Amino acid sequence: MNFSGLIQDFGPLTITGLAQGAIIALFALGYTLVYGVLRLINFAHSEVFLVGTFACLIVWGFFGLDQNSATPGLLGVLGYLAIGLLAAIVASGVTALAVELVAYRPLRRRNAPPLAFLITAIGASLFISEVVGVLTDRNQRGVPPLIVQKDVVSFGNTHITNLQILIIVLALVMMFALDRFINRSRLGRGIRAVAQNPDAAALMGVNKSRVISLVFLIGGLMAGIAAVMYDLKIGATKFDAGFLLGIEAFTAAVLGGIGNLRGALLGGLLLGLLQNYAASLLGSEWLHAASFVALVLILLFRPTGLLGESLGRARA
Amino acid sequence: NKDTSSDTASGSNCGYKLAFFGALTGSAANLGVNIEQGFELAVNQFNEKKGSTCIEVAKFDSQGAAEVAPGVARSLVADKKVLGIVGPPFSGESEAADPIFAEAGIPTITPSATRTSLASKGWKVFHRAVANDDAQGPAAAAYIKDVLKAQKVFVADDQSAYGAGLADVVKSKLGAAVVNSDKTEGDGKQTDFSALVQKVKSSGATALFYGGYYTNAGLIRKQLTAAGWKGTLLGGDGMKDQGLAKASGNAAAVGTVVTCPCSPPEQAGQDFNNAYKAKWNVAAGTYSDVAYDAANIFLQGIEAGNTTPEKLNNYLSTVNYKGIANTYKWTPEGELDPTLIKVWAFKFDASGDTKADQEIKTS
Amino acid sequence: MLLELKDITLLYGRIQALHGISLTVGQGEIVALIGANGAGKSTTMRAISGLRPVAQGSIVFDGEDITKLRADLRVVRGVSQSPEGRGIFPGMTVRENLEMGAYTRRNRTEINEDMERAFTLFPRLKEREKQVSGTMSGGEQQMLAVGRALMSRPKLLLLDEPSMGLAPMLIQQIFDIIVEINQQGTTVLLVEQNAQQALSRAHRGYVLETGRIVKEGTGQELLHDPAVKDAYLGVA
Amino acid sequence: MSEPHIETPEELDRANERPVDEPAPSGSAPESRPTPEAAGDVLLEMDDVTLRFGGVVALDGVSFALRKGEIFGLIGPNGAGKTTCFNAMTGVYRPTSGAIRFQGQSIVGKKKHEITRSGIGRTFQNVRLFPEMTALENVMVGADAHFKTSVLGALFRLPRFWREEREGREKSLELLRFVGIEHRAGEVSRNLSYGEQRRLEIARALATNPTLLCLDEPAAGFNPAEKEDLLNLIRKIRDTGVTVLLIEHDMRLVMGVTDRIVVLEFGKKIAEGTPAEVRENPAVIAAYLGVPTDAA
Amino acid sequence: MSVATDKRNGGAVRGWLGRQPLPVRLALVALFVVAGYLLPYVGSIPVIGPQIVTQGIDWPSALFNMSYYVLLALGLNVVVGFAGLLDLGYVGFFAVGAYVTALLTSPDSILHTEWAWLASIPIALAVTMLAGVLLGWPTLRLRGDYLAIVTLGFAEIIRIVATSTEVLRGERGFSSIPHPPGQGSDGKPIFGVADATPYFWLGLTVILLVIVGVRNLDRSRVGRSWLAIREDEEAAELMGVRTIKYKLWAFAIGAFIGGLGGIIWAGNQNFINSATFQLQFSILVLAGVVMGGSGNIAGAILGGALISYIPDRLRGIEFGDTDLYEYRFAIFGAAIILIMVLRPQGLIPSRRRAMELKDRQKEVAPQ
Ligand SMILES: Nc1ncnc2c1ncn2[C@@H]1O[C@H](COP(=O)(O)OP(=O)(O)OP(=O)(O)O)[C@@H](O)[C@H]1O
Ligand SMILES: Nc1ncnc2c1ncn2[C@@H]1O[C@H](COP(=O)(O)OP(=O)(O)OP(=O)(O)O)[C@@H](O)[C@H]1O
Ligand SMILES: [Mg+2]
Ligand SMILES: [Mg+2]
Repeated sequence: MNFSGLIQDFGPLTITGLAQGAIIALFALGYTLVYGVLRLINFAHSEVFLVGTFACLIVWGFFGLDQNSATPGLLGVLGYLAIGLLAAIVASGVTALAVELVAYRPLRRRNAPPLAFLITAIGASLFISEVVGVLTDRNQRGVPPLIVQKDVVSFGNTHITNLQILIIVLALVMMFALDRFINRSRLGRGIRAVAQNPDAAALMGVNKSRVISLVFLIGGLMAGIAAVMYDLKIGATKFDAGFLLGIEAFTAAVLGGIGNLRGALLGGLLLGLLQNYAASLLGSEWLHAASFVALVLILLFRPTGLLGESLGRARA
Repeated sequence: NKDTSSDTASGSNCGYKLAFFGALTGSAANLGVNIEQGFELAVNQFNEKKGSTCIEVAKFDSQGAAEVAPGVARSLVADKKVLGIVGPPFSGESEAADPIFAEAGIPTITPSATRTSLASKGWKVFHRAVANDDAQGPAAAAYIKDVLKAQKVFVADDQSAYGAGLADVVKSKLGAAVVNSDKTEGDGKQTDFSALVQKVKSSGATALFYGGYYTNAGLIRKQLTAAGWKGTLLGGDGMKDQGLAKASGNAAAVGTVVTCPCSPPEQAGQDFNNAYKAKWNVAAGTYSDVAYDAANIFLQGIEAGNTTPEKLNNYLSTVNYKGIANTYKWTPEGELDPTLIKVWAFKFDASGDTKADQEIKTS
Repeated sequence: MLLELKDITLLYGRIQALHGISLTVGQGEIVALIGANGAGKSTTMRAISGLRPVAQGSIVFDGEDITKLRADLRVVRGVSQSPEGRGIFPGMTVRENLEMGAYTRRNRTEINEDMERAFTLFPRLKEREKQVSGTMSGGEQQMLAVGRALMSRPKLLLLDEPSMGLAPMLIQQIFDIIVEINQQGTTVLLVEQNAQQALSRAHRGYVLETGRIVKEGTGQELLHDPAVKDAYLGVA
Repeated sequence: MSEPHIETPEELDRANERPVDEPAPSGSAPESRPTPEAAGDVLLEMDDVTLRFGGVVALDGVSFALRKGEIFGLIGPNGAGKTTCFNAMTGVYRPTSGAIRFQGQSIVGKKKHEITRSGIGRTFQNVRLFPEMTALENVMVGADAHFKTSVLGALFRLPRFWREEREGREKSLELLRFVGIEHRAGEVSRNLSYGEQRRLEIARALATNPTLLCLDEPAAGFNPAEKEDLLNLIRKIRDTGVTVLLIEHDMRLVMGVTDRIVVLEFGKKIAEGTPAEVRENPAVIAAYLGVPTDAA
Repeated sequence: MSVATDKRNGGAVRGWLGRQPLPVRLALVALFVVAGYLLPYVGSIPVIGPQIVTQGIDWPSALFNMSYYVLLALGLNVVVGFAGLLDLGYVGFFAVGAYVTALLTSPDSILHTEWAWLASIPIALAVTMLAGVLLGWPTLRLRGDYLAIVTLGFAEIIRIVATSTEVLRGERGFSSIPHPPGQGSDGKPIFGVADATPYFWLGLTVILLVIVGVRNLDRSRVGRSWLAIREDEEAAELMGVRTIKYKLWAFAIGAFIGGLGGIIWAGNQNFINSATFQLQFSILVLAGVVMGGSGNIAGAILGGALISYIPDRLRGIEFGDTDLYEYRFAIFGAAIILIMVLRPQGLIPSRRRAMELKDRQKEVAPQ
């Protein structure tokens, strides 16, 4: 146990943990949304993210950007960033919709038992990640150095870089926007209605199929954003990147209370911090173990996660 | 004249197979493919010289996984035409597969499995065409001390048998110069190394030795650079792959040092490099040359009439073969003769390739 | 006829809940459906609103065959249901629940008008406008469910046991409101355990027994039918 | 609350209704006091039981006692707390305060299966069978409650396994015959008709060898002829020595079969007595039975 | 249906086999068993044989692989199929069984006991069952999906501990784990390294025993209790079922069978390290159980065999000039989707589930 190291690096660890947590949180939204509405774990969501991490690279590739390119000027950076985000969002969104269409809808049509959904989702996940694996020869693919990290704020040994600010702010903004959307807009109300009482929602004229597609789509969009942020932060992606981070995102969703949007944010940030602290205190090899131990402990005391379940179902 | 080939194949010392055993698919395929292509090139050249398919190439894909290896090894053993095996490339799969080869009595030459303990299992068929991990660790430490002259070194590893072993040796050889150490998870199990990066930065180290493979190392190099750490990353032959620079970008990778118990490809000679490139349309990779040599040793033995696995194995114990990468002569345990061991340091250059830096004196 | 059910059968798994139900609801009527627990009243309602598929038979609404139509599209056509067990959205506020009732509509001013109308009918809801509905009492939730069903400006309002869980005083009130709604032009199909109250206000009624219609008639006829009296009305 | 809160005229009435059952009027911890007249053969006793769900007070200081061998009715308007009473007795909910004693022993805080084994069997208001199990299997689950075959015994098919399995099957078949659905033994319970399902629930509860059987609206959805059968069945059950606690909205059934009745409203007991007494009780008429139909 | 028939099949829902007369049943079962033991020679059947056997991997080895997958599927079926507890970390028990064996038998172990393989079995099984109970205990309060993530977490913790602790030797692993005992008449060990057939027979024998055991449990009050818990946990408890006890038993029995798989595997493998016990492995086995027909022994067997057989069979098959093996998991993923969409209840569902699904399909509201 390295307490002095943890104390010394506490500031920087917190910042990097928050940035990582923000990505996890955006990713976790997809799990939470689908679970909130369908009560099903969408195992294929990890691949929705994966597709996003490659989509922006491919599009940047069209513009001749690869890991060896020079960093473009500010305008270029913003432009490429926007294009990359767009590409990732579209690709992830389309993947999410496709997963719903292929792996969920046919089963829903037949009123299949929940386990069947879990398994088709696993099948979809396996299929997508393996196809990506074969297409990329299972090699890592480097990310263009779009953002050269610079310290923007510094105090003591704690520095906050431009990228970290971008990630955290973007995650918070998206969360805020999504929260508003779900709670204020008509469609958002439709989503909550289906989550809280699907039959009654149908009686109000809500098209359940469309709401479900919408939920997958939103999850996909958020995963797309997370994917670009992941690329920029980690610096490379690989066919199994989704599976790895997917488990963390799923853990975060459960930690915060699966089905609960704010829970996903809380869970994600907490997980990011926890992993960094644990890595510092115990060694990096324990960072995942630490997050699972924390998960088990938290669930023992709060069996439905920190913030409780569901899109506003809290009291039901 | 296709049909004559089968005729001549049954001619003198023909009609046998040499096998490659190792990963051709899966995450670990890069190294396996390097080796298989070097091996296959040698056999092809041999057959061309003979003008027939005298010796067939048999490929067995183990995926580099210990749990898959036994079944594949048994199917290899079932093929009674196989006289010798080039492989397995990794130590884990060797542990699982070599007992089967030993039982079947088929000689193996591994061009890259460097776990020290493999030679002490009493497998009579085991031969290693490179130095084991015991040679590389001290060499890396010597390089850090004598060439880099780094005062503060951070040592990390990925907990693989290979990486951890290497890191432990480096740590013990460097002694007080090691300011801190850490472990990461293995390839594909961790991508965010911010905690490690932070530790490296805080430690004030000017060199980081990472015992592990290029996949993680590429990410670590990139994240270190992004976080503004300007020191040198060093590692063993597991990091000697263009994949490192592909992930980190050439600019970040420049100057990264890897040690390898292998010779610079230039030494393998233009002929080999050209032939390889012509056949496979890529440049020869790490250990392609050693695999080429291993195949040629087998071929020479078969040519000399050693047409049973047993005879071929006996032949190997007498061999003193000068190949393109090295000269080969084995101790009774199957290790390369200590006097023949070479460790080189390579450096990533601006094109993302590794260039020979210097041979490291280990003793 | 606004609504016509022809020979509807419906299955839950292999249990046949409805054995060929035929009934009609005319424009502007209040029609009551009474019967014992498990007779199939709610099931009939679910068939009409599209929550359950019918195995056989057809449902015609406003001249259109809606047998195979999705539930949410039936709402657009003008069928609105206050379901058994209220079916409120417990995590939403009273106002949001009412907004949900108007989900298929876009015209803000009309929606706001209707919201006001609901609040006038149920002043209690106005008081609790911002309360999360899951925390309200059963009776209040029942009012909300009825109010919400009205928000879609239905042509046909299906009420499944609107008096369930209400205090006796409120029961009186809710039946008065049903009459009022009806007089404002909404057709009502009413399922009630409280047969006494329902039949006395209904234009016509049907008696359901184990998935079959065993009797029909005007409200008064049924009220005075000895068999009906015996089974559903009296405390002996 | 220990004070008998007499605030309204109705409550005054009620207080008069049940002189025997008053909670101790003073002292911070209410003493348990079984009904004196029946102290000897009290089977189950609710003693000032209060049960809250968040803000909802589902049971508010309810006290009554069941005597061995009687058929006891529990009635009241929807939401009065009848089912909650059952749930408190069977360990589904834990009372916020108060005591429940069964055969002299407190059962508050005991596990559900322990309470069942100690002799309280029940049915559910909305049928809760094991839908994918056959009728016979459903009853056998109940019968298993008193068997002792261990996991290892089942694994190695020890003699006791065979014995108990045979006993259980015979007993279950007999119970199915008793409730009149023996011919449906091999059918998956989901596929039984509503009435059959209700009977099956009773058989399953009886299989646990209860001394007290709690029936929650067993006649719901029955037609008059079926109700008549049910009435006979309940009497038959009582005649085998089982005490029956019955929740029912059908007054003819309740009045016809019960020996005594308690009436709940808004979680409070508003009356207790013989069917005849309760029927005439103005508070009960006002709260539950309603004024005889003069509106018509 | 007469009362007499009810008595014969115990009022249980039986499949086709269960409805045959006893002699027919016995004969069929005997036939199956014999056929099972003859599987290693299936390649010599003309025409169809060569289609069945694997190419890139030794056929008896592929059979042995199937046998431990089937064992795992049988065990997981007890947990998921019978008791309805969604366990995503089942590989953990497999790992525990293998590791305890390795610790007790391998010369690399710090225990230096170097026991024979057979001697290590009782302790290995005891430890795995204990692990099952220990993991089960804290999770009993958790509902379905929470249970899933927690079990997944436990398996990851086991893997990380195996990777990162000195005692379990991480990726260096344990070598020279002894094989099962026994000598042939020629003095050679029966369980050698070169031929996997005896291992397959061993695996098959264990499978048969496990089938008998699991079936005995399923058709007893234990199975009834599990089913009741799965259908309505609270009602079950109110009918006197000790839900906690039976859930823990399900975990323990599942762990026992998984551990058994690990022990046999270690005995064949000679070498184990932490790299084997990947999460994907658990998920695959779960997919096998559900695909085969969760809750049905025959289904679990088929599913377990398929998840091992399909990828192995795809070895060495060339399609154009791409080796299908590279695509095996992609093909496999697509196959899973296809199978589940076509047969949501699994390939060989229990009759109960098949009926249930058929009924549910009739209840889909218009879409
Ligand atoms: N989801 C369901 N699955 C299976 N059977 C059901 C389901 N819902 C209702 N049933 C059965 O269908 C029959 C009719 O039920 P329905 O709810 O329509 O009765 P109801 O007349 O509305 O009774 P109540 O007065 O209790 O509301 C009953 O036998 C009931 O048990
Ligand atoms: N789990 C719960 N959480 C919150 N409130 C509850 C819960 N269970 C019951 N209640 C409330 O407790 C009160 C009593 O309910 P109970 O089910 O005992 O009524 P009942 O007398 O059985 O009525 P009915 O005749 O309709 O069955 C009701 O107001 C109900 O809403
Ligand atoms: Mg109803
Ligand atoms: Mg009730």
